[in-house]
Amino acid sequence: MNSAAPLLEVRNLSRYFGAVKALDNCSLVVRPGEVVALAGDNGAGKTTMIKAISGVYPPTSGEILLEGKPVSFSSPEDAREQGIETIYQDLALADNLSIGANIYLGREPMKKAFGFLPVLDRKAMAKAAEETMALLDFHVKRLEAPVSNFSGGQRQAVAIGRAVFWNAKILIMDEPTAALGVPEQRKVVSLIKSLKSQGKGVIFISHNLQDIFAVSDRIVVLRRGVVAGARNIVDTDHNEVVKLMVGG
Amino acid sequence: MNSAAPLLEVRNLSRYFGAVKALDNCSLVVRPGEVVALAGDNGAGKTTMIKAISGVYPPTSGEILLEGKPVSFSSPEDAREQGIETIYQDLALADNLSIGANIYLGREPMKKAFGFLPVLDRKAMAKAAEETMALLDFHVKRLEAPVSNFSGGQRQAVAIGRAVFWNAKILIMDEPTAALGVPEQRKVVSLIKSLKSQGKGVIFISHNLQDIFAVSDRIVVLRRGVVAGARNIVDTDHNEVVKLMVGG
Amino acid sequence: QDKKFTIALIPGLTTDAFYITMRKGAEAAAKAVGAQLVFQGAPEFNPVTQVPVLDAVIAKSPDALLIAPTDTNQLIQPLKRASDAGIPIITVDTFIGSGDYQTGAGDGDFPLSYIASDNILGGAIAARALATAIGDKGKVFVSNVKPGISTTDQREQGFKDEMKKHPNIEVLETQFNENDANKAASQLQAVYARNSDLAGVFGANLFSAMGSSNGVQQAGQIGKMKVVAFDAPGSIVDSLNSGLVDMAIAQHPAEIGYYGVMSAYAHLTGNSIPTKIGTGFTVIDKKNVADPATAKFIYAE
Amino acid sequence: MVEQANPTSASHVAPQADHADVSKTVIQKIAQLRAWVFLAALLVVFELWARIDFGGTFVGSSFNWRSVAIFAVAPLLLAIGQTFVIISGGIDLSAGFIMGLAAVVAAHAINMLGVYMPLPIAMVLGICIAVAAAVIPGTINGLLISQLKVPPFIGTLGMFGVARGSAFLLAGGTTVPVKNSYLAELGNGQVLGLPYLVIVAAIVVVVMHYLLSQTRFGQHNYAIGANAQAARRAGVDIKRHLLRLYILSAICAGIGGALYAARFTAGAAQAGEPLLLDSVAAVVIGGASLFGGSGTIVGTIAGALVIAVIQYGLVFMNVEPFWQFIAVGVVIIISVLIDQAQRRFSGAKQDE
Amino acid sequence: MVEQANPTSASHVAPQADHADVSKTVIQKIAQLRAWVFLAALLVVFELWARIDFGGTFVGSSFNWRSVAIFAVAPLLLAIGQTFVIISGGIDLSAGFIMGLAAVVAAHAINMLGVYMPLPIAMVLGICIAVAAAVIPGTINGLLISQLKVPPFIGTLGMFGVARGSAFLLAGGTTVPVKNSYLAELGNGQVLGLPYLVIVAAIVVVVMHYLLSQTRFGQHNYAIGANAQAARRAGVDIKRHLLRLYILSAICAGIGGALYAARFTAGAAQAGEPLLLDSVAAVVIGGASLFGGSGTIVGTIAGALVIAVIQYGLVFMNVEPFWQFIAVGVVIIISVLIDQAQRRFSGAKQDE
Ligand SMILES: Nc1ncnc2c1ncn2[C@@H]1O[C@H](COP(=O)(O)OP(=O)(O)OP(=O)(O)O)[C@@H](O)[C@H]1O
Ligand SMILES: Nc1ncnc2c1ncn2[C@@H]1O[C@H](COP(=O)(O)OP(=O)(O)OP(=O)(O)O)[C@@H](O)[C@H]1O
Ligand SMILES: O[C@@H]1[C@@H](O)[C@H](O)OC[C@H]1O
Ligand SMILES: [Mg+2]
Ligand SMILES: [Mg+2]
Repeated sequence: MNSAAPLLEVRNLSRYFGAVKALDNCSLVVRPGEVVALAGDNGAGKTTMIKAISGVYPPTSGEILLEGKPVSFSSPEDAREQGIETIYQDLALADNLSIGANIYLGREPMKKAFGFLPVLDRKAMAKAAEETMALLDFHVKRLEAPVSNFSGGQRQAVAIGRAVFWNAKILIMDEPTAALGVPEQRKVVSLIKSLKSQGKGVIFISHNLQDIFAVSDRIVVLRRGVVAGARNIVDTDHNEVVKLMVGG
Repeated sequence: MNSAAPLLEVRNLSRYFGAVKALDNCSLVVRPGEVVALAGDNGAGKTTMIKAISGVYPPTSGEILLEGKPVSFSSPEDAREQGIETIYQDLALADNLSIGANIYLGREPMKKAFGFLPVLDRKAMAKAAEETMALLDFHVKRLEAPVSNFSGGQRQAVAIGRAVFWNAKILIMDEPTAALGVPEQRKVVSLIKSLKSQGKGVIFISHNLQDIFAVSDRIVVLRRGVVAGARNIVDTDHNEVVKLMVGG
Repeated sequence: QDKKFTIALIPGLTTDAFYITMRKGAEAAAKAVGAQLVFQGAPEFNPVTQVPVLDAVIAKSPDALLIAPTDTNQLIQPLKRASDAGIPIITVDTFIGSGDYQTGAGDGDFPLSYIASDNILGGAIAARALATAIGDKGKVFVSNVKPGISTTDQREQGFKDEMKKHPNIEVLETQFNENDANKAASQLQAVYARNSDLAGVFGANLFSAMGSSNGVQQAGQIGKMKVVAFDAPGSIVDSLNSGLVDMAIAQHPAEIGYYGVMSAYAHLTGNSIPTKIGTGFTVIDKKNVADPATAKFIYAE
Repeated sequence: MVEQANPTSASHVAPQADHADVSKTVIQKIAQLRAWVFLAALLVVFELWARIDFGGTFVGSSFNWRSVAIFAVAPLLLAIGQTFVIISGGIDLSAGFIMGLAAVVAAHAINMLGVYMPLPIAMVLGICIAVAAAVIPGTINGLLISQLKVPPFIGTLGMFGVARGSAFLLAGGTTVPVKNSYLAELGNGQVLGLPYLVIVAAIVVVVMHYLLSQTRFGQHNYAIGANAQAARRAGVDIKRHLLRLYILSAICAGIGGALYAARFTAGAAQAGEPLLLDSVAAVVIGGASLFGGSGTIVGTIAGALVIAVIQYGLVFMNVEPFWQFIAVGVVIIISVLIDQAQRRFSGAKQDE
Repeated sequence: MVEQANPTSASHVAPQADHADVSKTVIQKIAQLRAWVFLAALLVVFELWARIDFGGTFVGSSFNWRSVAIFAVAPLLLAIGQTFVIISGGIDLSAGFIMGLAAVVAAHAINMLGVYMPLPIAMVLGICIAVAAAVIPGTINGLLISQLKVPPFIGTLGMFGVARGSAFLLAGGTTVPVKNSYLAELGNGQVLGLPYLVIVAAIVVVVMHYLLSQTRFGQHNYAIGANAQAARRAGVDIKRHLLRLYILSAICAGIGGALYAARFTAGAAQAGEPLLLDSVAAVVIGGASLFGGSGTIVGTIAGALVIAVIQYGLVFMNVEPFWQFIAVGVVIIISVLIDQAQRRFSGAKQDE
């Protein structure tokens, strides 16, 4: 078990949607170099949890601490600036922009034209697109095409690539492999391992227990908005996790 | 091997997007009570294939035969009327409508108010929502809430529920379990088995080889827009399939 | 003279009975002298839309130009271009600068002639008629199209100036209706709801009058509340007859058009023309509406 | 329905998809009526203002109510059609001139028919002809948008010009007086204190509310507005729907035109021209989004009344004309601000 | 960039994500210019028509070119700002009256400053003051839309009224003549046959094209229009962006207003009133979608020219005014039909 000071600590987080208690008093800790899996059945509150962490929604109540300091993100921009990158379940791509432009969205690279005029560096964007996609073994040539022209898995790769590209301290991945082919899934698993070895913190949401057991250090299981249990991965097995997920 | 007359036959289907040959001369046969898996890496052309079959895009060339008769669907409505239901990879839900309204979209149930005035039968819709979701073990109470208020997996369940509800001859499922939790995935697998036993034809797209091997009779592997191979499931194994998918 | 002159007429806007009648008069004159009349204008009374039309007309170099400038100041520069290109200009209905032409004073004195019924005067006539009708006391207001249209602004001004001479008449706030008769009606009703002693209204153009008179009708005040309308297209005749409108101030658009073309022709054939021709007004009411002498001033259908 | 006797539910306790309190809270219900709430607030303000300013009443006068109701009829009719169009994600810029065209056609037709038949029949027939005339541009709009995939803004902007030109040509550029006492009575008479105009509008409103909220057509309209692709894949015949949709909008405009001719005993090509912005605003104040997918007839009625009440009320309160422009603008903004506040308060769907 | 030395690529041959012919076909490139193609076609038609009808020339006359260019300046300036707003998925209904407000402010300011300082300086300073005055309603629009989440249609419709009222109040309900010969020269003079107005507009166009196509601001604008949620999650500060966006639109309108005052040597509150629909139409004809996410400045220029050329050309060809309405409508529709045909032909993104 990893005993370093936590990178990220979530304390008693709640988030209600009107009368729906999507998340109720949930806590979570991520240490450097640690992969924490967030598991739970559909509608358990996983996405809600990570959206609250990444600044998408203000939590209804609860605290988030980053490297020990309480933070309160008023927008995803804040969270990104503090080194939290997120792959959203619904990808959150700007469909009309190219892969490169999506990777750099919000942080576009500039260069000087004629030696003085700042302009978008589209070459750098295209290069990032090529390289990042290649990380997952996608070799893309249509670097100017809007991402709406790509397949489901290709689009997921763009979302993964974008999050990985920025070398954040904490990576949050909401079902990153759901649409990926078998080889690409393996790539993502090895990518997570390499992130881990670089001392980053990772929150990994998946319905694939095999993947979870392959990469995680700990697993936190949510059930109907509450934490049903948290285990070190070495201390548990598929059966116990499924039991936690479905209750009973 | 099933030797009944084919329910659905696809002959030399091609679909280009401008210069992209998403699908090139691909063929496929589905017999009654047969589950055909469509596999292939990301961008292989699986979604394109099923969209051409279900009337979303007109194919660039090629033929589709339904129970031996050539058909040409000018819209998904045509395909649905001929008994083809499809679960799309991007779900294709009307986010502002309730689960029931989505299930019945295009075929809304009517009743008579005051004995003469035809009005939407919202009760029937709600009932269908409850029952269909229960098939996958989702027990939904918010029957008036728009589907945008539901989680990724819950939304996928709605899409599955809708397709199953209509008792079609042929079901096409494009990665139906991608967002589902473990128990729900099992439910879908058993659902497919029960469809099979009712003599329906199923096309099942998945990146999960276990699921494919659990339910399919045959597997057709696409690679970069062409059919890389087709096998009876009993004659092949994971390794061979992966090899077909990635080539080399 | 064997040359067939082309004379262009640019109205303030094309979608108005007043200008359509002016065109008829102009066409009659053109036929009489064997000239060709070009009628082109914009759908809105606004320099932004009128000037491009003017430019396109200038591009075809007509022999003379008749125009109802949509603003006294703003049309000076654009018309100067036409004048510089050697096209004689006569303004009809409205004017540029001070309206006093060929004086050598002011930027906008270059047109040859201004032919119109003076809108300020028209407003004053309306005021006098209304004052008489309401027994020279009570509350009245102006129902107007929208601010920024020189003709209707001037009618309002003339009306208000004249009413200053009638100390027992209170002129309430002007109401703008955007050429929406429905809005004009509701405004009249609202003013009446607030001022139960409202005695009359001046509708500064067709839709203002149509709407106001309908408002009077909705308020059940026909006959008790007086409506003076500016302009006299066919539909106003019915309203006069039915008592919805008490008086209509008819300009003489056909005359304006006729004199316009005649003056242009005279100029082109080497005759001198007066710098100002006033065409006057006719006040039409229920009594004289059937009289052919007044009826001829009803605008063309 | 697949026959599957709920077999495999044994193995585990079903997770509840829904850990929600199902009953809608009272606040949420009120929030749905927010344009009406705003309307009520507006009335209260005007009432207080009237009492303080001159010891009078605004709300207490039935004359005011009737005036506002009549005022709202024309914009409301256009707004009703526009509600359908906007929910579908489109817009109909041509409705105003279709109304003008119908007014002119009504005037001519009723005059001409009046020569050959009893006036009441001429009136009814003439109105039908006017509405039928409105259907022509509506059909063209629909065909352009559904078959040729012209964006609604452009298709109806084109029709704006075409209908405008046709109406002015038919009217000879001026207004067309109608002589038919029954028509005038329809336009200005009342029964039991209720103006006929308001009654006709109320009937249209009820029919359209039914159509939008209780029929397949209405349901498909919402679906198309939210996600046309999904609706198409679900088997909605989008082309047919759009065609009917723009015809529907034109019919509303056509009725508006015929009523205009009745009220002012004249047809005018520009009858509906000034109503465009107000009618769209009524729909949006009523809760619709211009991106499609939401909106109701009930909301639009409130929106149309809000606009009519402000405009009428400011005149009633004797506000200076240029200040009226400003005040109407401010009130329109506030009407929607209240919506935002209510959403936050009631837990309804918010932007992230 | 994560340091991962491309390690595990051994096991299998990488599937090519892209089995595409990368080079854009010539047809696709032409299709992107479609509004320009249409403009060219329009010119050809007018030229032929002029030759056949009266043996004259349309395209051959530099006077026509200059007239059309000057005609297009005001709608183009509004349309440029509107292009940004529409790409973001919004709309700015208030731009026309902001232009009017700026025109009035410019007139007053230049007159007043002219008393105290040399005329050229008064002119420049006065123009700056006018643009600054336009920034005020622009900022309010931006704050309403970004901070208070008022839908753009409603926020700017409110500002439509507020700017209108303020402009008329400032102008005292009339037009405000300016006396400044330099300003008149700016508005009506030319250098090397190029009107100053056109030169100023060209500079604005170049700057705005740069801003939209080459800067972060522009890039974010496209992203927000396509998927505001995604843009926000990617870290785009949407509130700040929207604030700047509506200020930008107001600045374009402000420049338009100042140029109006120069051209007509008077400020008028109603200066921009008739330009609303035309300016939005220019943007849409130029290839933008009102749903946001697409559009270019280059397209908008073509769109504005298309509209100016049709309107000017029809007068030039002496088409009857009411028929002009119809013709303009038909041409607007055709301009977009051609787009549809080209898309189909060139394999660009189609609707399903
Ligand atoms: N915007 C919303 N409005 C109302 N309820 C919501 C909203 N978003 C989520 N919910 C509800 O909150 C609960 C938790 O949803 P969440 O998306 O966090 O689930 P999840 O664990 O990510 O599920 P999945 O595995 O299906 O993605 C669900 O019951 C869902 O229906
Ligand atoms: N609208 C489009 N325009 C251009 N190219 C497209 C379009 N849709 C798909 N493609 C391309 O066609 C190819 C096949 O795409 P398709 O969506 O069929 O893949 P898939 O096998 O379903 O992949 P996945 O497993 O990722 O869903 C891909 O290379 C994709 O980029
Ligand atoms: O006299 C004209 C008037 O009838 C019209 O309503 O507006 C423009 C005027 O010039
Ligand atoms: Mg989720
Ligand atoms: Mg796919």
